[in-house]
Amino acid sequence: MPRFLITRVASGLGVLLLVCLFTYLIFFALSPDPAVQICGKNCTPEVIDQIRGNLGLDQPFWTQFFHFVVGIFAGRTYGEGAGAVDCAAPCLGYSFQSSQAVWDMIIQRLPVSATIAVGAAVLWLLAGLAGGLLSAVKEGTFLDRFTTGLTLTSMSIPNYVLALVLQYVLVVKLQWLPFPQAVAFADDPGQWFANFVMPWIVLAVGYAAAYTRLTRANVLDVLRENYVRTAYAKGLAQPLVWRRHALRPALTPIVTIFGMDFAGLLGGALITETVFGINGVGKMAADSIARNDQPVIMGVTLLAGFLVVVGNIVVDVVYTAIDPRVRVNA
Amino acid sequence: ACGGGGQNPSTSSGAGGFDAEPAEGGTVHVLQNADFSYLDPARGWDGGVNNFYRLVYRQLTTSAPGSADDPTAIVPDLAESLGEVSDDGLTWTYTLKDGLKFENGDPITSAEVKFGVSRAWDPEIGIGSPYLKQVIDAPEDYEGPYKTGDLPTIETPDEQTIVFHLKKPFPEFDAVVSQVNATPFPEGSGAGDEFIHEIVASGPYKLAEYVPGSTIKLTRNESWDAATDDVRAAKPDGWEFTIGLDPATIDERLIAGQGTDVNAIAGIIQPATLPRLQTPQLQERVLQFDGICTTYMGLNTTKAPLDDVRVRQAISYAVDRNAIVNASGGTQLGAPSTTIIPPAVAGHKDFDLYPSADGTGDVEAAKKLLDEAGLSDGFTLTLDIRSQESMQAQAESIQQSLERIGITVELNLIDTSTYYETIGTPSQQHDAAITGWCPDWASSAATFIPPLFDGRNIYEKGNNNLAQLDDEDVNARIDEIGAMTDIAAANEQWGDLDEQILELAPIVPLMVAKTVLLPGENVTGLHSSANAASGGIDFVGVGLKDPEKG
Amino acid sequence: MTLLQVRDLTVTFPTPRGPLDAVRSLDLDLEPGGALGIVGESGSGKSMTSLAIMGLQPRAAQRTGSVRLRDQELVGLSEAELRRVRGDRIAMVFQDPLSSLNPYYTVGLQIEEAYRAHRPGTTRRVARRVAVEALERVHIRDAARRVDHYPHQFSGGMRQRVMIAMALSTEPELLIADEPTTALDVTVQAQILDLLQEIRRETGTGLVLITHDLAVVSEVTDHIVVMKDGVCVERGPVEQIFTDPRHTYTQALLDAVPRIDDEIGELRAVTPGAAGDVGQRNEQNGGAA
Amino acid sequence: MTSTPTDLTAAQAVAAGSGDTPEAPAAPAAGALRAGAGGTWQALRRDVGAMLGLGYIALVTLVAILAPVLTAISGWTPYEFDQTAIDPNLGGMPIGPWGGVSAEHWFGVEPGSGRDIFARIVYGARVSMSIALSATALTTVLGVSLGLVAGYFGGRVDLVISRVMDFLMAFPALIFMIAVLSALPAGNRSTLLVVVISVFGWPYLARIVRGQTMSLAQREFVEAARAAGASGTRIVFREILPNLRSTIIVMATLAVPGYVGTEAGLSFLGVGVVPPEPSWGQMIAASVKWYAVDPAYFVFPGVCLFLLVLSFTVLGDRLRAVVDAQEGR
Amino acid sequence: MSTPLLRATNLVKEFPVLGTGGLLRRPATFRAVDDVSFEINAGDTLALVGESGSGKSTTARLAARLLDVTSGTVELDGEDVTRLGRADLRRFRSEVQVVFQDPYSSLNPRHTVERIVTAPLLYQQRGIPGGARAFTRALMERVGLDPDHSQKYPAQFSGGQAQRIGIARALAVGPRVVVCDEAVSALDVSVQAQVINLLRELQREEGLTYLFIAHDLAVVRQIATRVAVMTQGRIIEEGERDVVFDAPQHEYTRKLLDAVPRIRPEWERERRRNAALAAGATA
Ligand SMILES: Nc1ncnc2c1ncn2[C@@H]1O[C@H](COP(=O)(O)OP(=O)(O)OP(=O)(O)O)[C@@H](O)[C@H]1O
Ligand SMILES: Nc1ncnc2c1ncn2[C@@H]1O[C@H](COP(=O)(O)OP(=O)(O)OP(=O)(O)O)[C@@H](O)[C@H]1O
Ligand SMILES: [Mg+2]
Ligand SMILES: [Mg+2]
Repeated sequence: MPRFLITRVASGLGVLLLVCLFTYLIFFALSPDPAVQICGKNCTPEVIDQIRGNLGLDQPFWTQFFHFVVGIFAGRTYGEGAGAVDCAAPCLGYSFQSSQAVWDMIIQRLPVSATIAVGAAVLWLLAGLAGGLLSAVKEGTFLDRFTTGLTLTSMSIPNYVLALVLQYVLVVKLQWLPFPQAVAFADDPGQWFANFVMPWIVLAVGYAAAYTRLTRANVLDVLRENYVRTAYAKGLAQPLVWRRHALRPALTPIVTIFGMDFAGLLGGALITETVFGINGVGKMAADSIARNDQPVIMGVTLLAGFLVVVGNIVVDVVYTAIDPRVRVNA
Repeated sequence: ACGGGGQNPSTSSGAGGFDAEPAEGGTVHVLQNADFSYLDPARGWDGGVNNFYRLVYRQLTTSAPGSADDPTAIVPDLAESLGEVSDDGLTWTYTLKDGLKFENGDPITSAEVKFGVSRAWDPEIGIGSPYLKQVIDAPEDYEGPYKTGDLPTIETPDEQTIVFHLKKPFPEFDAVVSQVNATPFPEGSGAGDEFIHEIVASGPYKLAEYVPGSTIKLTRNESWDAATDDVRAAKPDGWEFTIGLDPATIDERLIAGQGTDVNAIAGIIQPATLPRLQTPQLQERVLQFDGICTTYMGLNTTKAPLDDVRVRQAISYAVDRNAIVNASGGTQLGAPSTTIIPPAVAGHKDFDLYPSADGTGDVEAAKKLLDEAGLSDGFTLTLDIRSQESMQAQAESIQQSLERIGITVELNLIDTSTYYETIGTPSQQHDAAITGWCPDWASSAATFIPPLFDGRNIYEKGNNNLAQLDDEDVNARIDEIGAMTDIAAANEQWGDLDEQILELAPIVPLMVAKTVLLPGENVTGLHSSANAASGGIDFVGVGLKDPEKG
Repeated sequence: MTLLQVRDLTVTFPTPRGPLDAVRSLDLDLEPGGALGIVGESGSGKSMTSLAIMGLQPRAAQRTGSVRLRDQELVGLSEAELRRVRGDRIAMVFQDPLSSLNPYYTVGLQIEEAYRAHRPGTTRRVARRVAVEALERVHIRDAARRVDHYPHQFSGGMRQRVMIAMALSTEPELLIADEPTTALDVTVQAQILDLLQEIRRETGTGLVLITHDLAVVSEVTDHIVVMKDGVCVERGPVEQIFTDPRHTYTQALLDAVPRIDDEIGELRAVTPGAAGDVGQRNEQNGGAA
Repeated sequence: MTSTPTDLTAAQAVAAGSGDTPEAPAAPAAGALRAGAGGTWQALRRDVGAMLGLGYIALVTLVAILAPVLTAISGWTPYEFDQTAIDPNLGGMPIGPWGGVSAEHWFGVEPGSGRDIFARIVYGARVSMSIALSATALTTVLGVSLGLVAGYFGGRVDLVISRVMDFLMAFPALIFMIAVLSALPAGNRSTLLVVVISVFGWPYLARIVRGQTMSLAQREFVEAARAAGASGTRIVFREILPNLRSTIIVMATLAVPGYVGTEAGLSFLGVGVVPPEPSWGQMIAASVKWYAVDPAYFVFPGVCLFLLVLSFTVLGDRLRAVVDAQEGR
Repeated sequence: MSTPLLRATNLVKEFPVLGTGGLLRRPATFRAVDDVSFEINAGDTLALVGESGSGKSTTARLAARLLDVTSGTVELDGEDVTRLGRADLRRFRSEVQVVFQDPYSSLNPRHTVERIVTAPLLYQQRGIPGGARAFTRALMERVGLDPDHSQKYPAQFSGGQAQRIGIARALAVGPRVVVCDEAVSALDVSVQAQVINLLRELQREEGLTYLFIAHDLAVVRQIATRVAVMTQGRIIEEGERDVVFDAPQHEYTRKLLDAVPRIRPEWERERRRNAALAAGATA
């Protein structure tokens, strides 16, 4: 078990380093000179050269990359003397456009993103599992067909369209909800809920539909398993058979997929946050892209990659814990 | 400072009474899409942030409040009066008022003013307004107070007096020291990224909370003494800026006007919102200001066939300005422009060198010119545009109008962040580009014509003379007018030069965007300021009718 | 009194080409302590018969006829009543032991569960002891430790024994074993068959043994039912079937069995069907095969 | 768009299992020649949902192909401005109800420019369909070949390909796509879109193909082919590939709606096709601002897009059900 | 005595144990075949019997060169084939063919009979004598299948028929040795008989040599000329069929034979008598 974990972590780190390198390389090649951006509206070539020198942009690619990676663990300082800018570890870069360390920017917005992600995840898990189970129990009935139709439909609505429609109906027309804003739970739980409920729904709908289908398919598959028949043959009551013999095997794969999906939400929430104008990490990423604020894009990309890699490892670990078949007999 | 045609241009404001005197107290909310560029005035310099700086910073002089008789005027702020100029026009002297303090209670003396001004020379920090550096004399290798130290060319004989020496006479120097980067700061402060998140306020408000990209909260600066300030009414107790909102959402919120949104103001509304403002209640709240910025298409005069003046004139004839205005939100949000200097800026002269019957372009005249130029079959040109919706719409309409005379326009979409860098680099610039220009102060056209058409200002990078026009007559006229000390007379001359330049058709003026606003019903004291807010609401007069509301 | 009496049992599947009888009008009788063998080729309806006796036929299938366990009619019982019969009075051992055991739970839990379902109020401690004993009974060494293992940690033969242990833990009156040895080695098969015999002798449990291996039934059972295409073509005491088969199909089947101690020679194959109809038959088999 | 990964995972969770089941007897003896496909088609034809979806897809395809003809009939190209159809004093709003629907402009006009929405939808179908289909084709080719190779040859090849897949899947694809697309010159955006979408899309298919290949490689017919002297490539492409047919068809069908949505989403975020070329996503992006005052502008492309995505989703879903049923699951 | 057609000498095969080994450590190995030697003369049938997992299939695969040996040699006609290159291997493949256990699994479900049986020729880059259609028909007739079904898919055949297709494929290249790995184990008794008869007939008519693997000793007795008994990777007893069956030397062989279920001989005799009587009665 520990060895398995070590291997996974090692390969995860490898993947991250690659993600890092690749992102760095692409932006190194593609993005405009950050020095020019820092230099601003009234710029002369000399000033640009000076800034380039200060930031180490005149160094070869590998040197720059090395500094970047070291910065993540040890922090770094940009420039020298009075104009020097400190970026404490973990330094994912420094945005000269927002004049902030990328890490600080992320940390500032992470709670909002996390609120959206967790809320949406809870919502889609509940809806997806309930819908899937219901539809499996009532296989072939009108209810099942209705659920199937509903899931296919909601999978097909682009979430920005849904977001706008919801906002129009619930906020503009009916005025039931406020325009979403990041409100802290501690400040006003009621407002907190009212502000986040739309983003939750919008983010959750697609996933909920997918999970409904997944749950339904898994449950039906498991119900066809011979061991379920065995359970009935033993004289177990239907609820027990369902609860013990059908649900756990059917939900195990969902747990793992959930881990992955949840880890990938940072990117997924981008559209939701953008449409509702909520200042989470996703919106920050979108804004940075629009401003071509390379360090921020890099930082968010890395963070998202990190979450996916960690998610992967967690899923593996959880899987070994819940599925006895993959437990390595030590 | 002098008034041109830009006197209080607000054209309509409903009976809602946005000019009513605000009451004391309450918090004004500002909803906006983009974050301010920098809180440090040496770094930031644009219409949005300049207006914000007015709440927290003061300079020797500043623009008159939007409610003034002449809102484009430059008036004393920290200084007792406008500057005293020496006979040779090279030395300007200002005397500070008494009782000026920073937010921490420390007095503001000439040394702090000097220190603040000298920050403009720092290569990394002084990236804002260029005028201090351009106009004030300084040692060749001076790099600001942190790197080089004291700036010897600014004298502070006593705590109240400050003397500037210029490189050459600059009659509008009062406007130069009204630039935001002339803000005083305690000596030694503001190095590195110090002023990125923290500021030292000298104005009526100080920073209470700043979450970059999301909120800024201002509270009263108790050290500010209203007696020293004739410009800032500072009625509200605080300001709250909500940043990062989608423009459509801002409009929705303003229309709905729920909760604190009654106390909210925001920028120009979206075209799509216009049709929704037709109800009497909303009409009452609509506020319209004339624009001060010209949107134009620069034609690269160095590239064939645009190096032929007839071709440029043909394009000037063919462009359908009505279509462009429509594409940019219709007549309420823009007016076609046939001149470089917009009507709201001093020096504007009304003329149309390339007229057409209904403003949709004179295709015949254009074709004739193309025939003369031997281009009857048309040609293809590449138009650089920003990947931004309204500019795309404008470009598409130009594409359509030029197709009528056989010119195929290919749109070259450039990312917003790199757009100006690209078109400002002659080696990367294509045949044409759409952009706009606003005056740095609206009291004269001195900041309109020279940057765009002075042939000696064509830079390898950061070039503003997109047409790359280098015409000897034009250059000579620019020098002549720039040296005039009678600014009113100068402005008249600028207007003539405008016409002279457009004869050469280096650019095609397209339109002047107008400002249509929908402030919350509880807000008042809303006046436009060309200088302080690029034609938007001047923050200094804003307040609430009823501070208890919202 | 007969232990099991099946009359006119029919299991019908609706198919796109009309209803298909997987089992048609089948009669079975079994005395207490007796052993009944059901033989027949693959797809002849043997498994379906066993499932139908328990009321466990697939949902799509329709079951008619009568199944009596001693004096209780099982067809038409409510789920709750059926539950009391299943596992307690009739226990079943399925063909494929790996897929018939839930991979997520220890074998101990699965045995305990069978026991506790019919002994409400039994503590886990007691149930666990029962499970260990049941495993010991089927000769699983070190049973006290093995109860906590998961199915995949057992070999095929052991899994099958776990299945049997589970079935026996409640001391049923009737044990239905559906091809309990198909997947196994001859040596293991011999052990399992011995075990079944031993249990029958010790507890007097009735046994229905389903297989297609004629030699196996000849060793274990006392009565035989030969099935083909869902119907019983011949029935009788084991000796009679093996010495004097009446039906040509039974004869052909017996002829086809290779024998270990018989002379070498041409085997008599059962008349092969034309490709077409075998295909058809196969197709219907698709779901179950 | 966020649901794209889950769609795929959901699809694969179901599809993955079906690989190890042999193609069970499918058609009656008579239908010898097209045993698999014929049966699938027969079954699909009885499914109302699938047929409606297929019908709509066919319609859109036809419309896309016939775009020049259709606009010739309707009388407006997608780029022509019509100033008479909009009201300059109301922000350029279309004149008349339903976004200016009239005999002249069948689906109304675009606010601000008066461009004909019908023409833009018709041409937009070209862009949306061609991008989604090319991306699907490229993804499928990449995913299938790399998945096959990884699954069959295993060992180091598998290790390398699997790592690349991990790596690509660890990427926040959406963020990255937007970043790359906005940074790259706008040149040929459609091609770029296809390439970028495919680069991030293939691992999802490859993972499933790899899994199925691994289980197919265990089957004796592969060993039989080796015994018959077949080389690795032959086994992969001649013996294994045909057995992945249903998986590939199903996965591809399910991928199309994802890519239609991705294109629309990227266009929505402003990094899609270059103006003035219309795509449905770009139209929706442009229309969202107007949704309150000119809902028709939003509704026409929105419904077209929604129906297209829905059609592919339903078709893929039914196809999967049919294939699963045939493969005896 | 002439050289045996197929000879295996000291075959050893080790498999890495899953889950062991890492980046640097070599995985532990499991010895599936441990020093196995045997030879088969032309026209003979050597049966390999033994418990499940004893290494029978692995041995067969080594002999057919579907697996590479860890050590030891396989010789065909005296030539060492253990390390043949690609081109020579192709020749070997035309001499030694394999019939597998599960008829459905060993036939590609997506290929027609014609494609299946002609594939080996294609893979070995040999022409198809007389064209694919005629060749297939001839082959199908030879294994007792209706030639009209050459365009059908495996799933459309019964198990026994499908196994005949497998045999036809093996025969397509005209091999001398056919390795039958449990070729009849998955079949119903009735069908099993047909296939055994077919194999015997082919051997009689074409002098084929079989390496025949089975766990059903009754079947083995019907077809083998020699028998080798394997357990735990080793051959523990080998000899003439009747010798092994009647006088098993090894303990394990005896255990195996004892475990075989059998119908009582006296019943059998009686049934024969009854059958004869019935036949007589009808005659
Ligand atoms: N779900 C189903 N739908 C339709 N027909 C079915 C279904 N399940 C089973 N059958 C039919 O029932 C028949 C009997 O199947 P059953 O499993 O009882 O055969 P069996 O004698 O047990 O065969 P085997 O020896 O292979 O286990 C099969 O021929 C099959 O066609
Ligand atoms: N590719 C492989 N990797 C690892 N171990 C293997 C592999 N193939 C076979 N083995 C192991 O080698 C041993 C012998 O397997 P083999 O298949 O030869 O047995 P067998 O005698 O044919 O058994 P059966 O009668 O079940 O077919 C088994 O323990 C098996 O687990
Ligand atoms: Mg069965
Ligand atoms: Mg084997």
